[in-house]
Amino acid sequence: MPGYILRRLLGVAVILFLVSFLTFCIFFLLSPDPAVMICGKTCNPARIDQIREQLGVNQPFLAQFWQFLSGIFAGRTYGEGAAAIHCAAPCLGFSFQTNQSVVDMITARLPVSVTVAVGAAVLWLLIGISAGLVSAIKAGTWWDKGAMMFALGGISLPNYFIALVLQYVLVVQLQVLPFPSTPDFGEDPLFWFQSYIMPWTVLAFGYASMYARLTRANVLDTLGENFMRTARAKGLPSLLVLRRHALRPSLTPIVTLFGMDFAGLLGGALITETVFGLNGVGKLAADSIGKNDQPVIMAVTLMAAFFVVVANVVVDLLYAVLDPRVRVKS
Amino acid sequence: MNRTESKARDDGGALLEVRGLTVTFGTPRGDVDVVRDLSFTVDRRQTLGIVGESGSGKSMTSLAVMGLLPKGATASGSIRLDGVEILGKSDAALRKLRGNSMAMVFQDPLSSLNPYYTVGLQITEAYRAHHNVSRKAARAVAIEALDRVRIKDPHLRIDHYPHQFSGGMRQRIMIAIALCCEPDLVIADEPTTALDVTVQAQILELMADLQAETGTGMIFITHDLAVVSQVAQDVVVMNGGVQVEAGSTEQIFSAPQHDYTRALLAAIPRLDDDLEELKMVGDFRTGATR
Amino acid sequence: MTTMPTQLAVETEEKGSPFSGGGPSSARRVIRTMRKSPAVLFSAGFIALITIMAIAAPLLTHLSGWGPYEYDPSAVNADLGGIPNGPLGGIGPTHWFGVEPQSGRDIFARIAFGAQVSLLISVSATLLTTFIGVVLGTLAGFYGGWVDQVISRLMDFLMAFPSLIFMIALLSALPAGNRPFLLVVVLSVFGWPYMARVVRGQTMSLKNREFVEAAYASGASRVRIVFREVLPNLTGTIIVMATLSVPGYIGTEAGLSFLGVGVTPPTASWGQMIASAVPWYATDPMYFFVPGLFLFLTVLSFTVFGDHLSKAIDTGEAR
Amino acid sequence: GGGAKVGAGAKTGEPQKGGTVSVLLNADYSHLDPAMGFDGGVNNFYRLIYRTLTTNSTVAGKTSEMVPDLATDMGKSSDGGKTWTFTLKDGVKFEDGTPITSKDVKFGVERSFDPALGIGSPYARTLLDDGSGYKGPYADKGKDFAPIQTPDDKTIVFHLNQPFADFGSVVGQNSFVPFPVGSGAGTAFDAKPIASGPYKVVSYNRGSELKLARNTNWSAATDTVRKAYPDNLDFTFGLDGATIDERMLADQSGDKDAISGGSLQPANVSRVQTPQIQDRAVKTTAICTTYMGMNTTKPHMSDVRVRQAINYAIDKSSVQTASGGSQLATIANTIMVPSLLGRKDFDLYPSTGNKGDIEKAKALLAEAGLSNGFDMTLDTRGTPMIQAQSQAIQQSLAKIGITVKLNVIDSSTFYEVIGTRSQQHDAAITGWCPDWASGATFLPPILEGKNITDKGNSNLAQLNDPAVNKQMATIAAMTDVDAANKAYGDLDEQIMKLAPLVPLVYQNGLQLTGSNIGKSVIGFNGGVDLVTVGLANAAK
Amino acid sequence: MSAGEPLLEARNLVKEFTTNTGGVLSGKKRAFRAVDDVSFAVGRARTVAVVGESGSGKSTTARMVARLMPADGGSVLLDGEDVTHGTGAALKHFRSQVQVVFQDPFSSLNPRHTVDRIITAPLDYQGMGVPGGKRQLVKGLMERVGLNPDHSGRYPSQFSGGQAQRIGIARALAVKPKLLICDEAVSALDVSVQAQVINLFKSLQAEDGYSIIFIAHDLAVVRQIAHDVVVMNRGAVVESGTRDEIFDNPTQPYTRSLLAAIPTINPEWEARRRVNEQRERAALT
Ligand SMILES: Nc1ncnc2c1ncn2[C@@H]1O[C@H](COP(=O)(O)OP(=O)(O)OP(=O)(O)O)[C@@H](O)[C@H]1O
Ligand SMILES: Nc1ncnc2c1ncn2[C@@H]1O[C@H](COP(=O)(O)OP(=O)(O)OP(=O)(O)O)[C@@H](O)[C@H]1O
Ligand SMILES: [Mg+2]
Ligand SMILES: [Mg+2]
Repeated sequence: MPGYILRRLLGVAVILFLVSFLTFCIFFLLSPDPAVMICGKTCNPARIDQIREQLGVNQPFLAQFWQFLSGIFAGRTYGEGAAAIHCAAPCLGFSFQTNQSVVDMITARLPVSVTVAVGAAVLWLLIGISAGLVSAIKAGTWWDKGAMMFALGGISLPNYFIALVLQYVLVVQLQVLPFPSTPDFGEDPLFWFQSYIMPWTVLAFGYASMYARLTRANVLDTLGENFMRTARAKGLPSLLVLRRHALRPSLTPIVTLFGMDFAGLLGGALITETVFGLNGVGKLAADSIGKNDQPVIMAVTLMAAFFVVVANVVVDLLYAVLDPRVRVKS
Repeated sequence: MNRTESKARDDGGALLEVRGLTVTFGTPRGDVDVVRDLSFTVDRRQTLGIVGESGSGKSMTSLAVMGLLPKGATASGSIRLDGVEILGKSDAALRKLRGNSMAMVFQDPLSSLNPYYTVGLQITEAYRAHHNVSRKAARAVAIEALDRVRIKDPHLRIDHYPHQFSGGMRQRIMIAIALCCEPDLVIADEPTTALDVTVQAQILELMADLQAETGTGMIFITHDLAVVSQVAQDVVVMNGGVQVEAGSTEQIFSAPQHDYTRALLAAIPRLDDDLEELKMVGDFRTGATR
Repeated sequence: MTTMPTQLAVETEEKGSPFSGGGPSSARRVIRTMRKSPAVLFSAGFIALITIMAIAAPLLTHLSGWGPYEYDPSAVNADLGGIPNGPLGGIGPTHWFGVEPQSGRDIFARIAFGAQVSLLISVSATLLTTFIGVVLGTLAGFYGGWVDQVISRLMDFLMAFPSLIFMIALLSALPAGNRPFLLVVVLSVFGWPYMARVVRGQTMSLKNREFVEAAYASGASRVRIVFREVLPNLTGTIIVMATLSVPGYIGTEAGLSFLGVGVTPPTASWGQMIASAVPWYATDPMYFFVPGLFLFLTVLSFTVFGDHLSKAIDTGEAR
Repeated sequence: GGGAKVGAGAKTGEPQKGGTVSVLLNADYSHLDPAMGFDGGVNNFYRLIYRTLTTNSTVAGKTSEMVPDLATDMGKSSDGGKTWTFTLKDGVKFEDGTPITSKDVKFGVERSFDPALGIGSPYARTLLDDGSGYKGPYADKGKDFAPIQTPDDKTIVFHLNQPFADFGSVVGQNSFVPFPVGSGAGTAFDAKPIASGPYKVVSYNRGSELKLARNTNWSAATDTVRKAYPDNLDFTFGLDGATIDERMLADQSGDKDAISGGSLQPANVSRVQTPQIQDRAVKTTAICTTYMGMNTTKPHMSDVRVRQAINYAIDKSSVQTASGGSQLATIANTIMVPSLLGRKDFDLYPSTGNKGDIEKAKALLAEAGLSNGFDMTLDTRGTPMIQAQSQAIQQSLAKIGITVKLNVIDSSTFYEVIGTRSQQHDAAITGWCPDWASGATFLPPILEGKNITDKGNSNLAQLNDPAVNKQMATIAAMTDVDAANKAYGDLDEQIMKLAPLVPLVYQNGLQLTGSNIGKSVIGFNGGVDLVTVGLANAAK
Repeated sequence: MSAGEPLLEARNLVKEFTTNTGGVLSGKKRAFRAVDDVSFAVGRARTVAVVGESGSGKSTTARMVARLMPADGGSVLLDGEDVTHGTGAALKHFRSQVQVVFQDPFSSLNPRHTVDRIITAPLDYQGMGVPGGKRQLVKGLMERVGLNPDHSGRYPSQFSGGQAQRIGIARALAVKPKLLICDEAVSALDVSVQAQVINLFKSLQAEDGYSIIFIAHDLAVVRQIAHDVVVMNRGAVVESGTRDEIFDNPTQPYTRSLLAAIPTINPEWEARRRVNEQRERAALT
């Protein structure tokens, strides 16, 4: 088991390395010169060179990549002598646009993304799984049809569409909610909740739809399994049969799926955060892309990949714990 | 084992009495009777063998008795357990009987155990559903049950998951589940097909002992005629959903009346037989397709 | 965008083949089953409608009298920020679905031409991902060993990738060039693993079926086994997956256009139309609603159609 | 007809002192360090926390004028305009109470010579460069920067490398903000600036929030420009444009004390209909010209008749609609924006209703032998408004047979691409804004021959007309600033005869203020001048 | 065993598998010998039955003999030639000489192929032409195995188990092999159908002199069909000999226990039934 985890972590490292390398390559090859962008409207070649040196983008590709990588583990120093700026260990560089430490930028925004992700996850699990369960147990009834119509809606409606309609109806027209912003929970819990409820709902709608469909399919499959018949033949109460024998096998695959989806969201809900003006990692990514702020894009990409890859490992381990049949491959 | 005719036959106290049982499937192409007008009786301490080729409705009959017919199937006729009509009873009422008064060993041991739970839990939950005992006491019962079906090291194996057992062992665990509550009626649907001949012999013996101890009545379903000849007192022969012949085992094996029964008996390869052409069972399958 | 859990080095015990030993469900039977459902009729009808609309877009705009790029300043009010004249976003006999604010371009024409783009992109991406996914998936599933390792790791890698962020970054960094083409490429690069994984899994279970061994015993080469024995058993899966991936790509293209990295104006795509309608959602809701409705109905139709198709094929197989 | 009636500074109530004004913004300010920040938005903001030797007036209608700020006057020149001497006022202090000396001003200017910092306003660097390769007070620590002398704590003398008549305006630029000697290395000021103006930064969460509080060491007596009504200003960043509009339109509780940092979006212009909202809408003036530069080195574009034809052909009214309609954009016929001093109003290529004169255009094209039209490529950006403008141009030119292909360049790289001569196409849509109210910061940068460079080129037309160049040199040498400004106004017309570009629109704005915001002034930078904002009722 | 040179000979075959053992997450590897030094020979026109309980290595042995799985040791000789490692033309020749009939009739037939395609697959795969045309061949083979030739366009699912197994046999016969390897070819069928298939094998052998390796665990079936018997237990050959030797005088305790555990019908009943039957027959005539 420890050997296995070690192997998996090594795999994580390799994938992250590849992700960073690829991202680096693409930005290195495709992106315009950041120095020229920074230089602004009154620029001359000499200044561009100065800025390039300052940013360290005058070096060859591999050297830059190496600096970037070693910066993550050992920190790095920009510039020389008195003007040198040190960037401590998990160093992902400084934003080209704002000169802020990228790590600081991300850590400042991560709580928002986490809040969005956690709230949405709670909602979508609750709604998705219960809707799926009800429609599986009442398969063929209007309950089932209603839930599945709802699910189809969630799958077919783009989330920015839902987001805007929701905002228009609830905030602009009915004024039951204030305009969302990014408040602290401690300051004003009610406003905090009111601000996040829409992003949660919008995100949860899409995911809940998918989870409802999946849960329904899984539960239907499980209900048809022979072991369900065995359980009933034992004379167990029907609720126990459902809870113990039907639910666990149906939900195990969903748990693993959930791990991945959740991790994906931690990397930022790009569209939802943008629409609702939440200052999370997703919005940071969108903004940075708009400004071509490479260090930030790199960092967000890496971080998102990190979450997903780690979730992948966790999910696999979890699966092995949840499903006794699972064997870890050598 | 080979006791002569059971007496307690028509004293009205039959354990299970099935009369005119018909199982119907509603399919898009109309209703199909997979069991038609079947009648038989099982007494205490008695074993009724049901034989017949694959698809002849053996499993459906037993599921009808348990009230566990799959969706889309309906049963009609009469099924009396201990004199009480149970066909058409509510699921809640049947639940009280299942496991306790009647238990079933399902045909497919691989898929009939929940892969997510230890066999221990799956045995104890059956016991605890009907006995108000502590977890610990139930565990003791389960270990005992495992031991009885000849699983070695039951106190260790009780915490294993189904996939850690071989097919034959899983079949024995199914038997343990069915027997742990010492039900009045056990329906065993091909309980030994996955077993080696040697283990099969042991299990058959075990079931016979148990029957002697607790007076359980049993329905033993198989298509292995030799096995039936050893365990059953009475035999029902089924073909295409109908009973073609019924009677005491001796009667069926020594003087079969129906052509199908005869053909079936003739098709059995025998160790002591001459190397002659095996008799084929009529034209039941050839040519016709379904 | 949701990812499925990977099978990174974790395997469940053979669950038994997904094929219930039944015969192939003939296309005719599937069609017969499908024809009975009103939902299928509706969705197939709508898919047909937008397909015709896309193909006949030039003809249709000829009939309606307004091209997709033609300005109609008389239809908008320059003093009010360019909002369409008249109620419902300018819907009327001249402009069937109303006009775009500011420019007065005809929304009907843009919807029709937008259908071209949206369908072209999603269908091409589906074809490409299906092709790559099936080839790599069968290879991985069938050959196992290092081939599987390489392909599976590649799939893990691509699926671990924060693809939306990356797609946006990539598309904004790439020269505009031929955007639809780029979109297809980018969507396919990140999309094929989903098809490949399913195909790989099925191939792995098919590979263990005795008929593959029988084919070996009959003297078949591996390539022949893949193409003649394994692939025919995957067609149902592939068709269903492909049908279900079309709406996914339509949605993703729309999302990318929404984020400003989709097709470049003046070309219309539904996503780009919705994106430009966003600021107008309060003052000209129709501008937002019309493409939104088309997008919704299209995605819904493909999803419903795919669902029913998979159900029909499944039950066909079980019989 | 029937457009919204919006009066500039529609409100009448003079603001009160005290309270908190909040400002809702889409994007954060580029830099809090004035050596780096250099755009209209941040220039407006800097005046809240920084002071310079001179600065723009806050007198309504005269905001183009520069007035003394830290300095007692607009400076005294000698040596034919090459040496400029300023004297600091008494009682000017930094936020910690230390007096501002001429050394601090010098240090502030020196900072902009640091390669890492000096990415902002370029004038100090271009006018004070002595060729010594000075790298700023951090890298070249201890080195004396000769061009600036501080004979005493009150006096500062600048030695320019060329005569510059309007240097009094230059010292109002961002690079002349004083800082305590030795402070502000690296990016320190981007996080925590040292204030010299009426407000200081209390907390700053980049990208989301910035809070200002009154700087108690600022003395109103020394400052004739800034009103500084509220006690606090809260800036919220990262709000979606549409959300800002909705909030401002809704005017709910807290937003009554708010102003929007930018203009209303075109989509919401039609909602400014009711008197209540009209009362809260401020029509801001244009400081930038949006134009289409034509690359005079390209085959067809090199022909002045073709360029004139294009000037005639473009339906500027549809460009105006695309830019947000009459409320948000004024049709432009001159290169220079109306707010520039000495600017001349003219229209060399008139048409009825500004819908374009197709006949004249066709005739000119025919003259040029291109009566069948031709294909051209227009470099443009993906932002909605510029998209709309480009497509309107595309439509107009189609009418005279010119097929325009749009080359959409990502916003983040747009200027780099079009500033690289080898990558320039036939035309590009761009804009230009002045640094102060003089043609000097408008015409030469975008139209003088010597400004054509291979990279970072701002003369997009690549116009290198000897007559124009000569006139520019002549004006630059003039010592009478007013005469020079007027000369630029005439030069504008001279250049437009050559039609190197098509002025499209002057982008105005419609800024919304909360119902509790008092009367304010529109500053030189276009929007509501932040130093004039205050609450109508501070007790509420 | 039989006189003369055997058709096929297996010499000292060995197969090892590495398996994972232990708990859920630990993965200790262990080499496990599934087939351990197995040798036997198959004479011409003879049937060799391989018996033994489940997991004793029968299928693995058969797979190695059929060249469906590489052997870890030992060799296989066909007509005296070593074919253990042959490739290309040698393998092709081997495939035309040795064909396999599988256990599960449905699983071994591609559900997406029609019967005629299934039957002619070996010809296709081996690139063999058919003198009388494929149609004729399919018709002949189907008749041969007792299937209605009109059903050649059907899919496997449209047949019963016994019929499906016949399709598998027809496929094996298509290339006119000399040896049929039948791995539990009747175990999945119920008694009545089993009988049909066993009879088919017997008649095929009688008519065309096929050699057969017949794998089964049902000794009663074996007794019906085999000439020679190989008894396997835990991967090794425990005992081998002619049918009568094994059944009448088993020397090994394992063989004896196998034989003893077979359930039987009370011989008395049997005898009575026969008497009854004879009586009835007599009454009829
Ligand atoms: N869900 C169903 N729908 C329709 N027919 C069914 C269904 N389930 C079973 N049947 C049919 O019912 C008949 C009886 O099936 P049953 O399982 O009782 O056979 P069996 O005698 O137990 O056979 P086996 O020996 O193979 O277990 C079969 O012909 C089968 O095809
Ligand atoms: N691919 C494999 N990997 C690992 N172990 C295997 C593999 N194939 C077979 N085995 C093991 O080898 C042993 C022999 O298997 P084999 O299939 O030859 O048995 P068998 O005699 O045919 O049994 P049965 O009668 O059940 O078919 C078994 O213990 C089996 O678990
Ligand atoms: Mg059955
Ligand atoms: Mg086997």
